[in-house]
Amino acid sequence: MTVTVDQILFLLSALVTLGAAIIVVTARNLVHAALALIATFFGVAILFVLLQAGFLATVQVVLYIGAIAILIIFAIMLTRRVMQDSGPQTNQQWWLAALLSLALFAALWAVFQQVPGLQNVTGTQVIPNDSLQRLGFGFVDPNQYMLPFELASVLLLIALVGSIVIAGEKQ
Amino acid sequence: MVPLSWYLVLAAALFCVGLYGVLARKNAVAILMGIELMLNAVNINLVSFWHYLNPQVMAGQMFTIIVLTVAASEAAVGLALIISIYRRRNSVIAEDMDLMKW
Amino acid sequence: MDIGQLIKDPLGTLGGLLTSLLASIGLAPGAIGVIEKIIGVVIIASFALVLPLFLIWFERRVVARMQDRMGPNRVGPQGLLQTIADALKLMTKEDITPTGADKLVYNIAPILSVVAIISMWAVVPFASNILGTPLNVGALYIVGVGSLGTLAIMMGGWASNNKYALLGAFRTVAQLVSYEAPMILSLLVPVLLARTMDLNGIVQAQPVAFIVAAPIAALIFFVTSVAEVGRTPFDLLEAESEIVAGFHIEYSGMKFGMFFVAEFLHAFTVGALTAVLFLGGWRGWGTDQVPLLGVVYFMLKAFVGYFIVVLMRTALPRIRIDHMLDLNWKFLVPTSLSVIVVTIVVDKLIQQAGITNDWARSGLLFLANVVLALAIFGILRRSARQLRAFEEAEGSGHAAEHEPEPHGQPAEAGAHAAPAH
Amino acid sequence: MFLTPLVAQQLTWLIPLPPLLSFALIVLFTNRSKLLSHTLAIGLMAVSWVISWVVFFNTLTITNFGGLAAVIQNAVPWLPFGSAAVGTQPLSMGVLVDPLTGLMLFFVPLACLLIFIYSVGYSNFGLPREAHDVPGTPPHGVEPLYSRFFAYLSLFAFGMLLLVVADNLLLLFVGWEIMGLCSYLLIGFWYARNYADPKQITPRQAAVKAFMTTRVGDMFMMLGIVYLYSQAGTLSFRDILYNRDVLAHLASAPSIIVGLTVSHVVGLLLFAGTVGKSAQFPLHVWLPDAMEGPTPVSAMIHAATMVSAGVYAMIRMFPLLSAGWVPGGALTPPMLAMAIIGSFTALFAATIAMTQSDIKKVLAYSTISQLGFMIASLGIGAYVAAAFHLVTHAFFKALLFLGSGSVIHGVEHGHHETEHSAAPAAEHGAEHAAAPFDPQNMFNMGGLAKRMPLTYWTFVIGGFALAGFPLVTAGFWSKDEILAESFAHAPAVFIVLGLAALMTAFYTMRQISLTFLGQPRSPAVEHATEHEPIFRPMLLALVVLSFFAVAAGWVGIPEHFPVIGGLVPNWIESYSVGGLLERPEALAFSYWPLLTSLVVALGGLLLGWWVYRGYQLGQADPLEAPLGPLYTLLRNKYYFDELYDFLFVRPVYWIAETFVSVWIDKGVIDGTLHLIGRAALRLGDIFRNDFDLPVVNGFGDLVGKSVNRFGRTFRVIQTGKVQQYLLVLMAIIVVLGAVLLLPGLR
Repeated sequence: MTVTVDQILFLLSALVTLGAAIIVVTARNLVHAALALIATFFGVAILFVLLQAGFLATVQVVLYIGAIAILIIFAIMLTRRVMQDSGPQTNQQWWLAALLSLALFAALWAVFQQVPGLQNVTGTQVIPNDSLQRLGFGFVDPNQYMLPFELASVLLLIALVGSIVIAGEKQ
Repeated sequence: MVPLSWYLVLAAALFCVGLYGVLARKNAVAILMGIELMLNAVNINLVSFWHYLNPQVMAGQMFTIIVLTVAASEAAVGLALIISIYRRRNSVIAEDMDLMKW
Repeated sequence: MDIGQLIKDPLGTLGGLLTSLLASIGLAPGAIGVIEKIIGVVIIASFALVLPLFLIWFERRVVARMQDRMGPNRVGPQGLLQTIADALKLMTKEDITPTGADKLVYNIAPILSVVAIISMWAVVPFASNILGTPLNVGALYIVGVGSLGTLAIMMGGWASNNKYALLGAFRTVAQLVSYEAPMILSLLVPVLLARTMDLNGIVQAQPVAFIVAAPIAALIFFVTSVAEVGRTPFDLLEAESEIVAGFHIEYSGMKFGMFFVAEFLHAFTVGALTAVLFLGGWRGWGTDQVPLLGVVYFMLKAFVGYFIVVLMRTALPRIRIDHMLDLNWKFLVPTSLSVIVVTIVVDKLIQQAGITNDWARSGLLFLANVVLALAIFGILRRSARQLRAFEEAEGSGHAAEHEPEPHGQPAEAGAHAAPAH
Repeated sequence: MFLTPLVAQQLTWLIPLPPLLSFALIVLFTNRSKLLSHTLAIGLMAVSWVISWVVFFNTLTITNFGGLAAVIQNAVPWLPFGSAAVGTQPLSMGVLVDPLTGLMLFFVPLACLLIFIYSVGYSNFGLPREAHDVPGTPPHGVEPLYSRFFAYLSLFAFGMLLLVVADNLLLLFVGWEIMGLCSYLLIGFWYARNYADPKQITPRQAAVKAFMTTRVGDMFMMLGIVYLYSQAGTLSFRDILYNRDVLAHLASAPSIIVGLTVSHVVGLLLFAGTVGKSAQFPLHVWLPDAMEGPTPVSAMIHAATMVSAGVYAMIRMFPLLSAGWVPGGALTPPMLAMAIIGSFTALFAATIAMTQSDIKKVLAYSTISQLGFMIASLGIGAYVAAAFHLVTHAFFKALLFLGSGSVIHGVEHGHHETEHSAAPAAEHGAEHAAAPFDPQNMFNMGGLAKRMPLTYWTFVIGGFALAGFPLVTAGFWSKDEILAESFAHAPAVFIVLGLAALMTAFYTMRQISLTFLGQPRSPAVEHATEHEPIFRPMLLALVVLSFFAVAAGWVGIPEHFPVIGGLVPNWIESYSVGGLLERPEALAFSYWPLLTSLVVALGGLLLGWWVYRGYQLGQADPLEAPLGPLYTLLRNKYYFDELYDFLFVRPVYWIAETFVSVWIDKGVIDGTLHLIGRAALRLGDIFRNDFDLPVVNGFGDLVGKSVNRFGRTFRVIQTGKVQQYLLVLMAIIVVLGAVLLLPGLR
C-alpha cells in the first residue's frame, strides 16, 4: 500500500496529538501537563487544517492556546503551592479509570467495526471554497443556527460575569 | 487518501485519554485539562464528519464553534471555582472537596 | 520565460520553474507542494531573522539622536555591522541554565517566542502577489500566533525558577491577555470595512487608507500592539527598576538574543501590521504595472510605524500597572466596542444610501469617528471632574485597604459538622 | 308621616333590633367608656322608640285595622320542620302589629327609654368613683359596673320588644325567656351585697328565687305551646286566633285530660306561665324579693315590661282562652281560673301591702294586686278593660317606682352627708356594718315633701292614679271600667275587687303620708335632697311619666259617663277591640260601680291620711292594735316564704343533697362508672402489654431499624468524591452502550 503525503501528515499530527494528550494526563508537573495540552491543541489545529477547516484551525489556536491554555497556566501559577508538589498526581482509583478508558476505547472500536462501509468513506466530496461565508450566514440566518449562536453569546457573557463574581475577592 | 475511520479512531482515543485524565487525576486543574481533551475529541469528530459526509452543510463546523464557546465558558468558570476553593481551603485536590459525603 | 514576466510575478514564475524542475526529477505532486512550502518558509524566516540586524542598529541610532549621542558608528559604515558583532558576542557567551530550572520549558521558551513572531509574517503581503500564503482568515491568524508570544514569555518566566522572572511572567499574562481584547476589537474594524479577513484582500480594499475611515481604531490598534510587544511605555514585564529584568532575567547567550530578536521583530511587525491594516499596505503609484514597487511602499509604511514605536520608547515614561489595566479595561475596550458599533451602523447607512465613491465613504466615516471622539472626550472630562471632586472630598482620596475575611472558617465548620453520625 | 303597610312591616322588623345592637356593641367594644355606653344604649333605645311610635301612629290611620286580614304582618321561614302529614306547618319567624301590639308599642319603648335615662342619674353618672366601692354592691360614687348595667337593660328591652312584635307563640316565648334571663341578671346585679341579718334575703338569692319561680310557670307554658302546636299545627296568632274553624275545633276537640277540651288545657297551661311571669297567687313570692335589684330594674320589671308581658300574653291569647264562651254565658275553665286567681291575688296582695314598711315592697305588692285586677277582668271577659288597665298601670307604676327610687337615693345621699359630717375620718364599710341604716324603711322617713318637692308631687300623682282618684287620674278610668265590667258579669269578683281597691287607696295614702308628710324622723332624711346634678335625668323621667299617668286615662272615658262622657271619644275601646273577632257590645252604664269606685278611692285615701297623719318616731304601726295577730300574719306575708321553704325548698334540697347526690349519684352512677372505668383500664392494659408493645411497636421498630441499618451499610458509597461517581457513571454507560450497540453481545 502506498502512503500518501496526507496520510503521513495525518499520522504525524495524530502522533503529536495523542502523545501530548497522554503526557497531559500522566505528567507529574502540572505545567508540563499544560504545555502538553497546548501541544495537543496544536495537533488538533493541524488536523483541522488537514480537514480543510482553516477557520476552525485558527479559532482553535486563538481560543484554546491564546485563551484557555493561558487561563489554565495562570490558574496553575495562582495555585502555585500545588505547582511544585512531586507526589503521585493520581488518586487511588487510577487503575480503574485506566481499565474503564481502555474498555471504552475497545467498545468504540468494536462499534466502528459494526458500521458497514466505514472503511471506504474517503473525502471525495468537493469542499466549497466559500465555506467561511456559509458558516457566517448559517450563524445569522434565522432558519439555521441564529438562536444557538445568540445563546452561545449569552452563555459567554454569563460565564464572564460568573467567573468574576466567583473568583473575585469577597469584600 | 485518509479514510474517515482514522479520524474517528483518533478521536475515540483522545476521548478515552481525556476520560482517564478526568477520572484519575488528583488536581482539579488537571481534571479540567482532561475535560478539554474530551471536548477536542468531540470537535475532531464533528469536523471530520462535516468534511467527509456533506461539506455543503456547515452544521459540523457550527457545532464545533458552539462547543468551543462552551469550552471557553467552562474553563473560565471552572478555573474561577478552583481559585476560590483554593482561597478557602488551600487545596485544589478534588478528593478533598467531599463536603457532600456522609 | 522573459524578464517582464519575472518582474510582474516573481514568485509565481520562480515557483513554476521549481515545480517543473522537481517534476523532472520525478516526485509526487504532493511532495512537491510540501517542498515548495518548506522553501517558502525558509525564505520568509531568514528574511525575518536578518531584518532585526538592521532594526537594532536603526533603533540605537535613533535613540542616540534623541538623547543627543552618536550611537554605534564604528563597526562598518555608520556602524551598520555593530549588531552582527553583538550577535557574535552573544553566541560565544556561555549558555547558563539555572539550577532548579525546568530545562525543557526553559529551552523551548525563546524558540517559541521567535517562532511566534516569524509565523506572523507568513500571511503578511509584501506586494499584491508576493506573500507567504493567502489565508482567508489572515487577521485571525495574526491574533492567534500573536498569543503564542505571550505563552513563550510566560514559559520562560516560570521555567527560570526565579522570583523576579515569575513576577515578570505574571505581569506578562495580566498585560498581554488583557490588551488582546481591544486589539482584536480594533482589528475587526478594517475587517468590517474590507468585508474580508484576508490581509491581502484588506489591502486591496483600501484605495483610501483605512486610517482615514477609522482613525480611532487605528490609534487603538497601534497602542495595544505596542502593549503586546511590551515596549515602553508598556514594558512592565521587564521593568529593570522593579523586577530586575523580568521574564528573561536568567537567560544568557543566544537564548537571550532570541528574546531580544523577537522583541525587535515584533515591534517592526506592529508597524507592518498597522501599515497593512490602516495605511494601505503595498498600495502606491505604479504597483499595478510593477508589483515589486509594492514591497518598497510597504517597507516604507512599516518603517514609519516602527519609527513611531521607537520615538514612543524614547519619549514616554513607564506606566503604572494599575493605570495600565485601567486604561485597558475602562477606556480602550469600551471605546473600541463603540467604534465597532458606529462603524457598522454608519457603513451600513452609507451602503443603503448608495454612496459608492471611496472618498465620500471614508469622509463620512471620518466624520462619524470625529463625533464619537468628541463624545468620548466629553464623557472622560465629566468622569474626571467627578473623580477629582470625590478625591477632594475623601481627603487622601484612597480608600483604606481592607482585609479579605477568612473564608476558611465556614467551610471548615461544615467539614467538621458533615461527618457527624 | 304616613307609611304604606309594606314600609310599616319593614319598620316593625326593625323595632327590636337597636337594643340588641347596643347590647352587642357595649359588651364587645365600649364597655370601657361609661359615657359611650349609655349614649349608645339610650340613643338606640330612642331609635326603636321613634320607630315604634311611627308604626303605632300609622296604625291609627289604617281603616279596619286588626280585622280578619292582618294589615301589618310579615314572616320568614325559621325552623323548617313540621310536615303536612301530621298537619303541622313549618315554624316561621315574623312580626305582627294589631291593636294590642299597637298599645304595647305605645307605652313599652317609651317607658324603657325613660327608665334608661333615669338610670343614668341613678347610677351616679358624673360622680367620681369612690375607693371603697366594690363592684356588685350599691355604690356611693359612680356605678363600677355601669356599662354592664346598660348592656343588661338593653338586652332586656330587646326581649320585651321582640315579645311584643312577635307574630307567633314560639317567638313570643323566646322573648319571654330572654327577659327571664335578664331579670335574673338584673335582680342579682348587686351580687356581692350581704346583710347583717342572715334572714334578710340577698340579691343573689333573690335572683335565683325569681328565676326558679318563673321557671315553674315557664315549664307549664312551654307544655301548653307544644300541645297547641301538636293540636293546631301552627303557632301563628293569626292562624289560630282569627280562624273560627281552628278555634271551634280546639274548643270542641277532647284533650288528654278527661272533661277538658284542647283549648281548655292549652289555656290553663299558658295561664300557668302567666302566673309565674306576672306573679299571681301561688307563684307571687319572687316579685317582692326582686326589689333587691336596683330601682330602675324594679321599674323595668314590675311596670313596663316583664309582668306586663304575662298579662299581654293572656290578652293576646284571649280568643283561645275564651273559645266557646259567649258573653253572658258560662265561663270556660281557663277564664274561671283566671277570674278566681286574679281576684284573690288582688285582695290578698293588697292586704299584705297594707302592713309593709319597705317603700319598694309596698309597691311590689301593689303591683301584684293590680296585675290581679287585670287577670280577673280578663277572666270575666273584660278584654278592653284589661288592656286599658295594662297601659295606665304601666305608666303610673313606673312613675311610682322611679319616684321611690328617687326618694331612696335622696335619703341615701342624706345618710352619706350625715356620716361624713359625723365621722369624716370614719371608714364607710365599717359604719355600715355597725349601724345598718335602711334607706327604704318608710318609718324612718317623713317630711320629704319640702326637701324633694318635685319627687313629692310626681309621687302623689302616681299614687292617686294607683288609688284611682276620680276623674283626673288614669287609674280611675281603667279601674272603674274593670269594676263596671265585673259588676255587670260577676258580682262576686266585683265585691272582692272593690275591697282590694279600697285597700289600695289606703296603703297608697299610708305610703305617701309616711314618706312625705309630717316631720323628718331621722337625720339622714333631714339632709335628703334632690338638687344634685345626678337627679336631673331622674326628675326628667318622673315628670314625663307623671304626664302620661294623668293623660293616659282620658282615652278611655266611656261614652255614657255623666257630664263629661263623650267629650273625648272612647278611643281605647274602638281601637283595641279591633283585635277581637266578636266585638263585645258596649256596656250599659250603671251608677253602682261608679259610686263604688268613688267611695273606695276617696274613702281609702282619707282613711289612710287620717290613720297616719300624726305618726311619730318609734311608735308602733297604728294598724297593729286593731288587727292584732292578723297584723303579724300580714306582716309576714302569710308566711308564704316559710311555707314554700318547708314544702318545696327543703325537700328539694334534701333530695338534691342526700338522695340524688349521695345515693344515686355517688353510689349507683359513680359506682357503675368506676366499674366501667376500671374494666376499660384493665382491657387497655392487656392490649398495651400483650398486643401493642410486642406486635405493633415491634413491627414499627423493625422497619425503622432495618432502614437505618440499610442506610448505614450503603452510605459508604456516598463518598462525595465526584470522580468516583463519574467512574461508576461512565462504567454503566460503557456497559449499556456496548450491550445496545453491539449485536454480538446480545
